[in-house]
Amino acid sequence: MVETIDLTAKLGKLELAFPTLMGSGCYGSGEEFESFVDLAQIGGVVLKSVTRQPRLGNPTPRLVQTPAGMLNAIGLQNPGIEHYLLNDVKKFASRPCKVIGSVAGFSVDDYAYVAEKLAARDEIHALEVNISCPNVASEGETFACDPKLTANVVRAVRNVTDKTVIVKLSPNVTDIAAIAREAQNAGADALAVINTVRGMAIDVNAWRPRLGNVTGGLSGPAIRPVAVLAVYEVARAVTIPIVGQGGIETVQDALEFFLAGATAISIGTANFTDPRIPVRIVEGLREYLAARGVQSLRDIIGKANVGFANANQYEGDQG
Amino acid sequence: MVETIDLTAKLGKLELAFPTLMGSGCYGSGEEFESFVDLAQIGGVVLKSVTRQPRLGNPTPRLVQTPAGMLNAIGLQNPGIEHYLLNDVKKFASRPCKVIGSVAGFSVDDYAYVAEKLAARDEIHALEVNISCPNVASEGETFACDPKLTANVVRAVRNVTDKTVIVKLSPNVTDIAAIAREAQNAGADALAVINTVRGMAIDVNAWRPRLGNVTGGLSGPAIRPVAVLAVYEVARAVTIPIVGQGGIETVQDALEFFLAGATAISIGTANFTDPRIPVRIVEGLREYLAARGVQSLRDIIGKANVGFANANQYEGDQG
Amino acid sequence: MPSTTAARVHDVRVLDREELAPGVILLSFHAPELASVTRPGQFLMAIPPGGERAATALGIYEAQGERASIMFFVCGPRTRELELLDAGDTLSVTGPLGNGFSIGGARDVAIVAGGTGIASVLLAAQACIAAGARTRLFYGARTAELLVDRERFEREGCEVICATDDGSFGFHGFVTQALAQVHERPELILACGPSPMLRATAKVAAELGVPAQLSLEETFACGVGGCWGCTVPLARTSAQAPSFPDGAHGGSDVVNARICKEGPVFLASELRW
Amino acid sequence: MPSTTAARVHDVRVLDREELAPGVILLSFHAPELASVTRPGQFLMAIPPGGERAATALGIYEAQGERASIMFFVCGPRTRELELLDAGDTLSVTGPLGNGFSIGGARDVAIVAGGTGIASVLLAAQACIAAGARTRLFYGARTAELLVDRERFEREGCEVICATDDGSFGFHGFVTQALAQVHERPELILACGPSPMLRATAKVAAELGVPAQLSLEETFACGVGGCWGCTVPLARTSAQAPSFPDGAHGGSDVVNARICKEGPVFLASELRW
Ligand SMILES: Cc1cc2nc3c(=O)[nH]c(=O)nc-3n(C[C@H](O)[C@H](O)[C@H](O)COP(=O)(O)OP(=O)(O)OC[C@H]3O[C@@H](n4cnc5c(N)ncnc54)[C@H](O)[C@@H]3O)c2cc1C
Ligand SMILES: Cc1cc2nc3c(=O)[nH]c(=O)nc-3n(C[C@H](O)[C@H](O)[C@H](O)COP(=O)(O)OP(=O)(O)OC[C@H]3O[C@@H](n4cnc5c(N)ncnc54)[C@H](O)[C@@H]3O)c2cc1C
Ligand SMILES: Cc1cc2nc3c(=O)[nH]c(=O)nc-3n(C[C@H](O)[C@H](O)[C@H](O)COP(=O)(O)O)c2cc1C
Ligand SMILES: Cc1cc2nc3c(=O)[nH]c(=O)nc-3n(C[C@H](O)[C@H](O)[C@H](O)COP(=O)(O)O)c2cc1C
Ligand code: FES
Ligand code: FES
Repeated sequence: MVETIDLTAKLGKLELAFPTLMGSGCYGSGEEFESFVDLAQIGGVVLKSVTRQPRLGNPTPRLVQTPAGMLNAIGLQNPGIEHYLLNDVKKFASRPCKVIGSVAGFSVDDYAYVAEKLAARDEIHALEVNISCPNVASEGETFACDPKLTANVVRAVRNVTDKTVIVKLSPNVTDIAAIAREAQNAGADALAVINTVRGMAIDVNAWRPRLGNVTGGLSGPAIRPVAVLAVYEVARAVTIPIVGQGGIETVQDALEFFLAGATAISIGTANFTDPRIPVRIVEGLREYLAARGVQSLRDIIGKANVGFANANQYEGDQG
Repeated sequence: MVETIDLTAKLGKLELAFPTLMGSGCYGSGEEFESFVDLAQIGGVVLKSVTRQPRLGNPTPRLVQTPAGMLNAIGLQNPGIEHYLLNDVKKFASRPCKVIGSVAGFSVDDYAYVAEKLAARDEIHALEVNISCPNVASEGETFACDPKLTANVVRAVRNVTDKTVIVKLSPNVTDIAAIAREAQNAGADALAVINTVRGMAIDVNAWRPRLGNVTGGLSGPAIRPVAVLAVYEVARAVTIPIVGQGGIETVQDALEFFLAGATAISIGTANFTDPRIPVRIVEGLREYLAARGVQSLRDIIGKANVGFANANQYEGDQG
Repeated sequence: MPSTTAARVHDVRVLDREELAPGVILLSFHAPELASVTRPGQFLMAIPPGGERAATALGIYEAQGERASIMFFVCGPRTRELELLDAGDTLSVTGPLGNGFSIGGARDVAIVAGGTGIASVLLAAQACIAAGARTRLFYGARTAELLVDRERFEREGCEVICATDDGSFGFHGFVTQALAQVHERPELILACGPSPMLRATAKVAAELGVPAQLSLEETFACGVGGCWGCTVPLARTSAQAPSFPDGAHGGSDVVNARICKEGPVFLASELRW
Repeated sequence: MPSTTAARVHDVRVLDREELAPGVILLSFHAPELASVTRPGQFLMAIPPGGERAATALGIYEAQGERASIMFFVCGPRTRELELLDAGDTLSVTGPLGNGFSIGGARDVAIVAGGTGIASVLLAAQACIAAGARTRLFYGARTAELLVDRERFEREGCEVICATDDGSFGFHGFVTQALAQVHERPELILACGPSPMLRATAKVAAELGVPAQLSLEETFACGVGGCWGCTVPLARTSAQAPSFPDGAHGGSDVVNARICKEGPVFLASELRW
């Protein structure tokens, strides 16, 4: 019984054997975890975000531990799209799971340019558009904080690829559902909810911010209640699938997101706690569904969300 | 030496013997804690918010524990201003610390009406305007989420009293600094930063939200990095004093807020962990300053905040 | 149900730790002052050693001489942390809190306990027996092994009637079904346990025409009346009802009372849940 | 500095816990597989028993036969949690990780350690001695009692030169000042400790004209190269530099390398901090 349970998930054209993605920036390209995690047991890896130009990233410290969470301010360190296409992308072919490219930028042009080149590669199965990185000057965030800019970026990316486009939203806004609607209308196939929450920590001995970048993004269990609510609200506002994320560490945590309306989940910070967590969650989901006689994960999506707009997407592809 | 350290704080006309307020809704009217806390050792109590009409509050559960924090959705249960003035307010006269009334409402009129009646009472030393309660339908929050509405409420309250008016801001906005500026321009004497962060939790066995109100407000150490950043940003945008709050549990936590630019702090959820925490923080502040040969708490305010607009307020009242 | 003023924060030394059943811990500690002022049905708030969490509301199980104890079921992060405590460790607790049971002059008392509720009724049973009342304990659990410390109540002089959901010991079914079948009607019913059990107890008590005092559980934060997070709807006419204006909400006769402050023990007849 | 492939997650049983000094814990555990593949200067990530925190990067102190050990200074929530572990408990660790020291054919090696750095150099000292090299340990701490396990290094066959900030034992001052005063110049310097000490070591090594390998510390999250949170500026010409396009940033000759992946050990001459 446990074996026959259907945990597959669909994000636009992208078909996942498991509903678990590894969060962008948390899992390298997957290779880094290969020696102690069976990547064939996860749905896919979202790669570290890439930009048009190379970036050295932020000064250290780039990480601070906080209660039940952490702050990061990496600053999108990456070699730039050209070098990335030449040296890195070919390695991804060997991954036994789906590989999703992550695109970041500072102008609509940047996004379109990087997205087009990345999407053209067979090693890349889908794109995630990171319009919500809180750690690169203010520009970075403003895309995800402005409905119009969000729409412009999403439309530009949509126009350069037919592959699944996942748009990653920021929680640092007054009304995330409004931004979600714009992203859907502009052609997004799915939404990643949420990116990190802006925060900072201060060194009380040195009298200065603890992060080299001053501010950073908060992740981990601390933000889970914020993320669950964001998924709950976005799921009532759009009909495209949602990749829920923010502090998922156990199968119970994962279930909160599915019941709120997420079609798949993403695991980031929990990999820093214990790299076995993603596989444990998949096993836990099987047992949970089996114990309740539920055949498919799809059947519980949004079940704790009255007035779940998203529901209708499943009619089509039951069983 | 330790004894002579100056921990006093000023919020407009309100003079505090200690820079520690007890958060509204977390400390009743102080009486509830009197038998095991020496209230003479705290700066003041911010009372539970009062509304024009009586309110029964939200259905239970009203509380959920989350990692390093908690969600609450009390729903402003209170007997309404008339009954409150007759039966409750006179008891506050006996408190050995400052007593700050908290005003909540659903229209500009409500706020002005309740504020005027409350401010007229000698037992009330100052007012806090709660425009940011996330747990009363959507209306509640919209005040703190809209610069214009914020300005209207603050102006209306300002017009009915000369006592110190503290405006409590919500973190659930795209740009808290912009709201802070509006509040200052509309006549606020001080700002309380921050109220709770919106969140929710789901019961994975019952397939429904864990709070009777579905959504709630997240508080406790989990939100501290969000609160420290909010204080840091608001302190660069306004020149009036800030009451920093959000997850303060130790003297180190408190120092993060003072160094970010807070003139005073508020302690809420930590009282549920250990009621001795507020007094411990005061002792800890004395020791910290003494160890560094600093005479007055004022001298470290904003010291980790480059370009701290707020600094100039201290010229006047040094020593 | 007289109100509390004796509450203090006590730093206590753990004297003994016993695992009564898998995941059920009995922790006794040296707390003469607490023990001397505790009344049946009162609780304490156990301060988390590592901070970052609200204190945990736990019934005061034993209170005698220098010694008091708590009994808890490990079910989440806070009880998992308390589980690590052992003899010699120190723990801080705030208490005693809340208003307990009042036995008055009852000569025949039925005590109904289920699950963690057992931890809040031992002092009441002792008081009944000391007052010379016939004292029956109706004790329910999912299965036999969770009927923890049953013999203790027998040693104290209770008649113990057990019920298990799976029939592995005593009456097969809910403890309230066993209560409904009593031949000699008690004069007073005291109950503590999960709310479905308490609701059923209230129903049975009404049918038997016996007054019942119910000790309620709800998620607590402050435990002392400061946050209004732990409420239950109560008749406005109840002596325990917090003051609220007449005619509010179209003359609604209900007001939300704080379980930690006005309770945790309420008269079944006055609850409006 | 060969790269790692042997890293695994190991569930290990704690064999012994010793408090070497107040707040300094030596924890040894049964981990034959880990011990057999660990090389000098490698580290592991200790998985927090209670979750909700990133794993803690700790040097592998001993690795022999069935047994490996870690030594840590209790300074925050994660080490406070690890402090609670005792013989018989189980712990999960990921390792061995990172690239260690390479002694090559050096006949005279000076090892510089300060504070927690001592935990990462015992295996290196053993390797030097096994290779027949003269091995001097320059060991610095704030005060005498924090010069933990000093005798152990003597027993292994090191000449141990101690320095304390307060002069309570050995040389009064920084350990790098003691190093600067050596008469016989070593052929190789290996160092691990707080970055001020490492910077000073690099300076002294340059003055002495001796190659130095520095094991760096930074806040880690993943510990395996996945998050780019632990970087240090490195010469682009370094064999350890991650691949980066020529002429980027106006031909900057610097690139940020991951301490956990490309390091933690780097050639002093190639660091651009
Ligand atoms: C007056 C009073 C007296 C009490 N006396 C006792 C006593 O004597 N002994 C005793 O053992 N208890 C007692 N309790 C109950 C005890 O306070 C609670 O069980 C407390 O919450 C335990 O804290 P925790 O952090 O360990 O568990 P919590 O984290 O608070 O979890 C409590 C319950 O919620 C469930 N839960 C958590 N998350 C989810 C989710 N996402 N979906 C579904 N379910 C979830 C857990 O499984 C668990 O059963 C008393 C309570 C009150 C109010
Ligand atoms: C490769 C490597 C190997 C290591 N090996 C060892 C080893 O063998 N033994 C060992 O003991 N350590 C070692 N460390 C260091 C260890 O990983 C860190 O000390 C780790 O952070 C401890 O975690 P913690 O949660 O206990 O402390 P943290 O919470 O991470 O605190 C670490 C330090 O930050 C300070 N701090 C925290 N908050 C503030 C604030 N608000 N203001 C100012 N200061 C603050 C704390 O006082 C403490 O000194 C190693 C590190 C690396 C990278
Ligand atoms: C160290 C670190 C680096 C991250 N880098 C990126 C990034 O480059 N692009 C991106 O879209 N999200 C990035 N994120 C956000 C995560 O992908 C994820 O959305 C967020 O952390 C919430 O999930 P979590 O709590 O499971 O980590 C990063 C997060 C962390 C902790
Ligand atoms: C149970 C509870 C009830 C609260 N009620 C109110 C309220 O009535 N009015 C208000 O302005 N803030 C209220 N708050 C917010 C707190 O005053 C405080 O601003 C917030 O919790 C952040 O601080 P903390 O983390 O120290 O609790 C409440 C918080 C909690 C936890
Ligand atoms: S728990 Fe705070 S009022 Fe009851
Ligand atoms: S800690 Fe993640 S890359 Fe080094």
